[in-house]
Amino acid sequence: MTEELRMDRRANLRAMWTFVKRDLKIWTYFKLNFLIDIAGIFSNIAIYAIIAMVAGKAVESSLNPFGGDYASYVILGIIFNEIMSTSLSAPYWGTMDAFWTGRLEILMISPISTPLFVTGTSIGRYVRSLINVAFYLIFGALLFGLKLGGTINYGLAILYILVATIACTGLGLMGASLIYLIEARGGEDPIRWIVGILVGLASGVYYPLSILPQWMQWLGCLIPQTYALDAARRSMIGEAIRAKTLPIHGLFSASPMMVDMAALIAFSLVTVPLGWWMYNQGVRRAKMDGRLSRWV
Amino acid sequence: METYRKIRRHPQMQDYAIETFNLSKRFGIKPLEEWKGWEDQLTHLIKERLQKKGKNGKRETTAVDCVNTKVKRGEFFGLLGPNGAGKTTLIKLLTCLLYPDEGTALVNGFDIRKEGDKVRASMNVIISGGWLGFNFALTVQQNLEFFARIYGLQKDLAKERVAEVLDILDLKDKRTEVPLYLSSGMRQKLLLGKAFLVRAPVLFLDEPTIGLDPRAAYDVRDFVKNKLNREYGITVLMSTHYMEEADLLCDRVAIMHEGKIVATDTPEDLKSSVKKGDLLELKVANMTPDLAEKIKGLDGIDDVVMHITDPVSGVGTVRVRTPNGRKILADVSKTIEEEGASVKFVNNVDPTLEDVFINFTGKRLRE
Amino acid sequence: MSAQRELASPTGKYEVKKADWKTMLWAVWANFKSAVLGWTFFLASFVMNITGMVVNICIFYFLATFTGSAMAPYLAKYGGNFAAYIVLGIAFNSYLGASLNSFYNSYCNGYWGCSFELYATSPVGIKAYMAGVILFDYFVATISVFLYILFGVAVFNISFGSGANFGVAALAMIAGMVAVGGIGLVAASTFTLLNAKQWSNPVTWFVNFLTGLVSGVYFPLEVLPEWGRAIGYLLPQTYAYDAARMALLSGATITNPLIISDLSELFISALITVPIGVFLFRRSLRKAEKDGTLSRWS
Amino acid sequence: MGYAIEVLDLTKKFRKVKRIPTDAGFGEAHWIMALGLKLKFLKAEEMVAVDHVNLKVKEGELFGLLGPNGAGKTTLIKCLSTLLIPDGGSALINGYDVLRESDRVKRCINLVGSGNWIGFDWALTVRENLEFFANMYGLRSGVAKERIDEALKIVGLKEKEKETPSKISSGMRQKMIIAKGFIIRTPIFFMDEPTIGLDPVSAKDIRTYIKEKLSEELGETIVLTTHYMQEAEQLCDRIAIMDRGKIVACGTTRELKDMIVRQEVIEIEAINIGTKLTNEIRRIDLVDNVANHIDDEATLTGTIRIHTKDAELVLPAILNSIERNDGKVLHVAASQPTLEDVFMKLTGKGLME
Repeated sequence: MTEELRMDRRANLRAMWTFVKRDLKIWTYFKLNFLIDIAGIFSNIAIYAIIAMVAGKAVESSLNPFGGDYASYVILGIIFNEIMSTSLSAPYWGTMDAFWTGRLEILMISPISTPLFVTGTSIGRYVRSLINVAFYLIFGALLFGLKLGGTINYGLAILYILVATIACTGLGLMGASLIYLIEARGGEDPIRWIVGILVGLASGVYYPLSILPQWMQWLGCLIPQTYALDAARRSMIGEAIRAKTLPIHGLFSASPMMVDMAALIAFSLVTVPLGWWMYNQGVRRAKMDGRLSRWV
Repeated sequence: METYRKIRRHPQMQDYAIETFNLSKRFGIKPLEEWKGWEDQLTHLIKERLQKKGKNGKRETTAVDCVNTKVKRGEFFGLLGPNGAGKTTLIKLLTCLLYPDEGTALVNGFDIRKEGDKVRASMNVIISGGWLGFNFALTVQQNLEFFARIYGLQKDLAKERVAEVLDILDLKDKRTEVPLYLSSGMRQKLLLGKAFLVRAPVLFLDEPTIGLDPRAAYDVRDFVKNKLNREYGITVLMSTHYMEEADLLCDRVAIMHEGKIVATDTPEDLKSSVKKGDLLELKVANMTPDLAEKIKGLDGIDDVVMHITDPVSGVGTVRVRTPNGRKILADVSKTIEEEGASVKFVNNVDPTLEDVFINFTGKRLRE
Repeated sequence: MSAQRELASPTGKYEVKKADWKTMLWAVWANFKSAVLGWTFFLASFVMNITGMVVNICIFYFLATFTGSAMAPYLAKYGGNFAAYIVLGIAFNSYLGASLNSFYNSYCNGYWGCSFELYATSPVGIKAYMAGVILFDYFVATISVFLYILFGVAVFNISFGSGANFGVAALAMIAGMVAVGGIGLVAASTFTLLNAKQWSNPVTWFVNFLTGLVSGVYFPLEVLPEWGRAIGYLLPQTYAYDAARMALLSGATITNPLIISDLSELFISALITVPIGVFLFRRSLRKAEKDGTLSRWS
Repeated sequence: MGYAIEVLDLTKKFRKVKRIPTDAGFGEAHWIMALGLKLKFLKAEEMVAVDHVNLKVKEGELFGLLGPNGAGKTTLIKCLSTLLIPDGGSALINGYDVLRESDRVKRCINLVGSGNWIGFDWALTVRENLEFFANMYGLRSGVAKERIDEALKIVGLKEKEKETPSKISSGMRQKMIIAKGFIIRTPIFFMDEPTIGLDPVSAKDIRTYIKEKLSEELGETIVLTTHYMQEAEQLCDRIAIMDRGKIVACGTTRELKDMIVRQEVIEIEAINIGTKLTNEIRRIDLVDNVANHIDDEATLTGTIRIHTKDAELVLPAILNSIERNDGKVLHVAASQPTLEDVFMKLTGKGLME
C-alpha cells in the first residue's frame, strides 16, 4: 500500500537533471533576457577595452610579463574573474533562492541528500557562466583586439582556472553557510564581500599589482584569484615566464608558476573541507532555532 | 463630518450604504501574467494585433457579471461563493482597486467611477494576504500607528485607538515584534487591526477570520458585530468560507457563483428555501436489519436510511426523511419499540447554510 | 431594522475624511523615514552597501592613475586629471541614475511588496507611497555622492580646479535630474503598459546601457568614434556631466558659452521628456485600474 | 498494532532576543544580537514552543491536532518531520528516531503545509511544479504521471494544469499544495491546516479523499492540524488539543465532550402534557430543570424544555414517561455541545454568553 521513498542512483540523477532543467527554464523564461545579458557583457568589456585602447603604449612597460598588451590583459582578467566569481557566489545564491521561495524546507524533508541539494541548486549558474565566457571571448577577440599570441598553453591555463574554481567553491560554501549561521540574507555574505573587495582592488583583474603599494600587493596574496589570474594570464599571453610578479614569488626559489599552483592547491585543501563542515553546521544550527523557513 | 454632508447631497441614497447597478468586470482570456517579462508582453501584443485582423474582438472571462445588489445602511451583509466565484473581484471593484467595464456602484453614496477619492475616504477594507504591505522594519505597534495617521487620526487619538485594537486582538505581547516574526494567524490579526483602527462608514472584510483559532475568531466576530456594526452602525460587507460564521453574523447573505449573485436573503429564509420536509435522526439500540422496511411501511415517509455502527449491540442511527416530522415521529418511535429496539436519542436535523451553499453552487461545480 | 437604521444614520461618528495636504505630506515623510529604517534594518548589508560604493571608487581611481598619462590630452577642458574626471563621473551618474530608476523601482516595490493594496485603499493613495520611496532613493544617491567626493578629495587628493563653480554644477545636475526624470516616468509606465514587472524594463535598461558607454561617465567622448559620439549627444546625461565637470574642474562660469549651450540643451530635452513621461504614466495608472494589476491579491 | 508515532516528553525552546521597541538596526543581523547578549545590553527570553509533549499515534490512525494560534502545533510537526531539532525528549517516527536516523525518517514522511511553505516556482506550470517535486521524491516517471493526474482530478485543478501559479487564485494555490501532498504515498502524512481558504464544496471532496482513500484504503497514518472544528469532528479518530506547548486533552471526540461539564437543552413538542408529566420528568435523574408551556389548552399541546447534563442518557426515559402518560411526541430538538465548546473550555476562555 504505502511505500518508503528510496533514492537510488537513477533517482539522484533524475533529480539533478530536474534541477538543471528548472534553472535553464527560468533563465530562458524571458526570451530577450539572453540578449540583455549579452549586451551587459558587451558594455562590461567595452568600458575597460576603450580605456585600454586609449592607454595603449603608455602602460606597456608595467605589463611586460604579460605580453604588454593592456586590452588582452584586462579582457582575460574579466573572463577569468567571471568564472571564479560564479563559483564563489553560486552556492550562496542557490541556497538563498530556495530560502526566499520557501522551497528550502520542502527540499530538506525530501529524501534528497545535502550534497545533491547544494550542487543541484547551484549547477545552473555554472552553466550560465560558461555561456557568458564564450561571449566574452567572442567580443574580446572580434571587437576589442584580444590577442592570444605568444607561447599559448591553453591546457595549462584551464588547469589553473579549474583548481582556482575548486578553491573558490570552498569559499562559496563557507559564504553560503553564513546564511544559516549569521543570517546573512541581505544578498551579501561577509566572506564573499571581503573576497570580492580584494578581488576588485588587489587581485589584478583590471590593472597589474605592480602599480599598487606594497601592503596592498600582500593583501592580494591572501586570495586564490590573484594566483589564478597571474598564472593563467602568463600561460595565455605571457612571454617572460620567470618574471616574479607577486611579492610572494620573491620568497621562493621555485618558478612563479609552481608557486601559484602550490598556493592554489593549498587553498583548495583548506577551503573545501572547511566550507563543507561549516555548511552542515549551519543547517544544524538553523534546525536548532527554526530558521529554515522564511517566516519563523 | 464631510461624509455626512456628502450623503445629504444624495438624498435618494439615504438608507443604502452600497448599491450596485448591473456592475460587470471582464478580464482578457489570458490576463497579464506577473512573471512574464516585458519582452514577452511585446510579442504578445503584436500577436494580438495580428489576430485582431483575423477575428474581430478577443474572448474574455467575466469575473463579475451584471451584479445588482443593495446593502442597507448599518446592515451586516455576507458574500458566499466557491473559490474564483468573483467575490474578491467584486470587493476590489467596490474599493476602487479595479475599474468596472459596465455599470457602476455607489459606496456610501459616491460613484466608484467618478468619486474614487471620496469612496476611499468613506470605507475601510482588509485584504487577505496583504500583510506583506506592512513595513518590515517597523514593529506591530508602529505599523498600526502609521496607518492610523494615514487615515487622518490625530497623534494621541491614534495611540489610544492602537492600544484598544491591540487589546481586542490580544496582540499586546507581540506589540514590539516586527511583522516578519509573526505567525500566520498573528499576521491576519495585524491586518484586522488595521481595519479596526478607523471608524469608516463602510467596512469590507475579505475572509476576515481565515487562519484564526476559534477563540480569536470569536473575539473578532464579537467586536465586528457588536461594537462596529451594532454600536457604531458601520455597514459591513464580509466574504467568508465559514458557513457558521455567515449564519451567525449576517443580516443578509448573497451567494455568488460564476460572477452572478444566485441568491440573496436572510440566512433563515435561505435555509428554509432548501428545506424539503424534515429529517428525523434517531439513535436506536439493538435494532434488527428489517427495521428499515417496517418504517418504510408507514405512510408519509419519503426515505429511510439505516446505518448500524456497532453490530454486536445493534446500536445505530436511523435517518427518516419525511414531509412533516410532527405527524410521523410518534408512529416511528412506536414502530421501533414494537420491533423490540429502543430509541436512545431523537433529533430533528435542520439544514445548515452549508446545505444552502452546496444546493446553489455544488451541483454546478460537479459538472 | 428601523432601530438599527436610526443607529446607523451618519451622525458624524465616522472619522475618515479626504486626505488633506497635511496628511499627504505626513504620509510621504513617514514613508521616507520607514524606507531609511528599512535600509538600516539589515545592518550588515547596509554596511556592505556603503563599503561597496567606496571600493567601486577605489578601483576606478587605480585604473585612472594607471592609464592617466595616456588619457590626459583628451581631458584638456576638464583640467587634465583623469582620476578627478572619473570620480566625478561616477558621482554624477549615481545621481542621475537615481532619477532614472527611482520611479520604476518605487512602483515595483509597491507592487511586489503588496504596499499598493494597502495604500490604494487608503485616503492618501499610492502617490504618497511612491513619493516617499523616490525621496529615499535620492537620499541614498546623495550619501554616495558625498562619499565619492569625500574620498576623492581626502584620500586621493583630487584637487578641484581653481575656484570650482559649485553653483553652476548644481544647476546643471538639477536640470539633468528633471530631464532624466521624464525618462524615468516613461520607464515607470512600462510596468503596466508593457507588463515589465520583473524589476527590469526596456527604457531604463537601454538608457543605462548607452549612458555607461557613450555619455562620458568613465571616459571623455573624444576618444569615441564619430557614430559613438553622435549617440552620446542624444542623451541628456552627456550635457549634464559635461557642464558639471567643467564647472567643478575648470571653474567655468554661467557666462561660458559651452555651459550655456549645455544648459539650454538640457532644458530643451526636459521640455520633451517630462510631458511625455507624465502622459504615459497617467495612462499606465488607469490601465492598472482597468485590468487590476494595481495589487497582487487575486 | 504498533505505534506509527511515539513522542516522549519532547521539548522545544526558542531563544529569542527581546527587542527594543524601536527595531532599527537589529532585524535579522543575528550575530549582532548574539554580541548584544554577550555584552548584556540585550536580554534573551526563552519561549517554550513545545513543552514535554507525550503522544502515541497508532498505525493507520487519523489524528487531529487542535489549538489556538501559537500553541506550538506547527513547531511540533516540524520537530517530527526533522525540520527542527528538539531540545529535550525524543520521538520515533515509524520506529526511527528523528534525531539519530533522520535520513530514514525523511523517507517515510510526507508533509502538506499551508500558506507560507508553498515553495512553488512561479515560472513553472502547475504540472511542471508537481513533476519537479515528484522527481525530488524519487518517483518513477510513470508512477509520477498517474499520481499527478489523480491528484489534480481530486483537487479539481485538471483544467488549470497548464497555468503558472501566479495566474490562479490563492484558494487554487492551496489546492496545488494539497495535490503535492497527494502524489506521495508515505506511511506517515502530516497536514498543517490543509483546507484553509477552500470553499466548502472542494473542502468536502478533499476531506472524503483523505478519509476514504488515504486513511482507509491505503492505511496511511495522518496527523492533521486544523482550526475548522467540524473538519476535526468528522475526520479524526482521535484528537489532541494543544495550548501553550502542552497537550491539554487527548481522546476521541466523545471523550473530549465528556470532559466538560455540560448544560444541554432538550425541547420536546408533544400533545397531552400535564403537570403530572412534568413532575415525573423532573424526578428522572440527571434532569436539572423542566419547564413546560402549553399553547393549546384543549389538547394540552405545547413544548417542554428540559435542562440536563446529558441529553442522550435521559431522552429515552423521558420518551417512555411521555408514552406512559399517553402523550404524543411531535418534535424533538436537542442541543449538543460541539467540539468548539470543548476547545473554548480547554484553551482557557469559556464561551461567554
